[in-house]
Amino acid sequence: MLENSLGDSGEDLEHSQIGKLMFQLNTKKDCVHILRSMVEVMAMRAHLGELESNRVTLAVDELFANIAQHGYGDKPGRVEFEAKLHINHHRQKELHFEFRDYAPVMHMKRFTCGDEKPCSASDVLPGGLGISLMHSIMDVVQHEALPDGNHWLLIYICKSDGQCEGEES
Amino acid sequence: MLENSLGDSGEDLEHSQIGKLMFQLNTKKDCVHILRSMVEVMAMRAHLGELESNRVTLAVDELFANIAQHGYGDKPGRVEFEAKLHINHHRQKELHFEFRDYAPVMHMKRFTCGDEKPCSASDVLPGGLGISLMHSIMDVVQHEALPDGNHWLLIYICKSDGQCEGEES
Amino acid sequence: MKLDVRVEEKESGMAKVYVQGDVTIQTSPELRKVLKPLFVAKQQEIHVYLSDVGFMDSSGIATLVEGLQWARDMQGRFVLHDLRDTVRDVFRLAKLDTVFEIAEVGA
Amino acid sequence: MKLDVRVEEKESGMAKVYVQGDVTIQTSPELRKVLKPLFVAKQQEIHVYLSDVGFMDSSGIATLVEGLQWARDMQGRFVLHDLRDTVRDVFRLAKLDTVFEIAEVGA
Ligand SMILES: Nc1ncnc2c1ncn2[C@@H]1O[C@H](COP(=O)(O)OP(=O)(O)O)[C@@H](O)[C@H]1O
Ligand SMILES: Nc1ncnc2c1ncn2[C@@H]1O[C@H](COP(=O)(O)OP(=O)(O)O)[C@@H](O)[C@H]1O
Repeated sequence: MLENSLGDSGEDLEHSQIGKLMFQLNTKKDCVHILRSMVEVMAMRAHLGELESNRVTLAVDELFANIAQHGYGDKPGRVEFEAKLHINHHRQKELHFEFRDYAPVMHMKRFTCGDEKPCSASDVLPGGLGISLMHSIMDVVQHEALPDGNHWLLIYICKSDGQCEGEES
Repeated sequence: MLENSLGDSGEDLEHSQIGKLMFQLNTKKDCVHILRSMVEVMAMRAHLGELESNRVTLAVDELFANIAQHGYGDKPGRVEFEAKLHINHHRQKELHFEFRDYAPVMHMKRFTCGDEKPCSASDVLPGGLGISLMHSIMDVVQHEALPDGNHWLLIYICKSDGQCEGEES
Repeated sequence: MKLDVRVEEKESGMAKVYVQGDVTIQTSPELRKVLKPLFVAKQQEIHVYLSDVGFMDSSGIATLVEGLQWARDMQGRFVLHDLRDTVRDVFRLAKLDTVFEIAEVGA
Repeated sequence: MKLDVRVEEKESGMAKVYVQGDVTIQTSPELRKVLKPLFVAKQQEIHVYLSDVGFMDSSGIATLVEGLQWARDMQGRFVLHDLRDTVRDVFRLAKLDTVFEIAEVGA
């Protein structure tokens, strides 16, 4: 039922553009409302339960909040957001969320974890509750410094087989 | 306070990309949820009241539903959506919503109004409740047939000065 | 995003339908699925409670119009209750606020 | 998207704060604006009711942490009530569920 293999990267649940949600927004804070509804839709497509869906929504919200507050210093700025559902080589469902911003490059070295090894809640600098929540929820938090901004990838691997392996319509 | 004039087309309330919300989605029906939250955010930025905001949301929802059902025949398809706030020459706030689809070209000739003159609820073919609601809410419903799809523009002029003339930010 | 529809059937030939959530192209099929069997059963009255519906589009209205038709065909009563202002406004826009039997609040 | 915060101040030095909506970077300043004056007034107890909060992010939690600090400094009580499962889960994730005084349901 999932025929279109995408080579090494596993399979995207739906072809090409279709199935992806892409969103270009500014970092005005009211956009968290929209972001949240996008993540809820993706979580529902992955058949996540209520708590799991709320956690994933929280992690995405926290990254957006950081870009808005620390990246752009609370001034409006451009952000591109993409969400998709993916099946990995272990046939687990993964939710992928990508952000691209044009804010000053962030130096993740200040964090003791994240880029290579996963973080736990206690790994992160004090004060950094948002970043810490994000790391404890997401399986992958990847940051890439670009010449003119930042690229972020959050991956959530659906935990409970029963909950996540349903059909999507 | 609104300095960047854009010549003949009046002024965009916020510059360039910032302030616009752009969204590329598929016509899976769960996307109405996201669309709704985007329109709600724009309506709030325009300081619309609850009923007005609900009407605008409804009109946008109906156009999306038509593209999904009649344009794409309930199969997933690509849609680009853009929302922005604009000030016209009469210094009224306008909400602009644009859809671009890649579905078969729709022939608006079947409607007795819309492209040039505004529609009232009774103007439209029987059965077309959605289209009729959309026309009775929006001030402009523009359709353009493209070689590979359709472009739609909905414009809502904020009615009550008191409600719409507040500050945004 | 999710629609909850709950039915209470009374022995007296009266059914109460409680709807919670948004009624849109995505969710109106679920409402239809619940109403359909009521139209074939021997009901005399169907009451639909909408206090927990914050948004309804034309697909939701179209679904309820089927209830109107049932009422006409079967000489039954199809009554809408507890519409929020936003939902009532959509019925008004559609010029259907006088066609449906809409109960006063709390009735 | 909108946050409603309502305060009931009792003569007895007790304040009840009812919160309705999502508490996010967009809305948490409003919660803060309501709590702030309570921290300077001569309250002994502040009770925050969260049954109508469906989503809270770290900015919301940080705002409530100021209440904890007030309670320590002033030997007052800062109590959270009626957390939904999703919100309680975020407190747990943040390892703050044992730091706050969280009342049992209905207390
Ligand atoms: N996008 C970003 N760009 C620059 N710095 C960031 C970014 N995100 C987070 N930071 C840094 O990480 C710290 C911790 O962030 P966070 O966990 O959200 O806590 P808070 O925002 O409450 O300080 C911030 O104080 C900031 O210095
Ligand atoms: N995007 C579209 N492409 C092609 N036909 C359309 C489109 N939108 C609407 N229509 C036509 O207009 C008619 C009326 O639409 P609508 O008011 O939504 O009522 P309904 O969808 O309930 O039939 C539809 O039945 C369809 O034939």
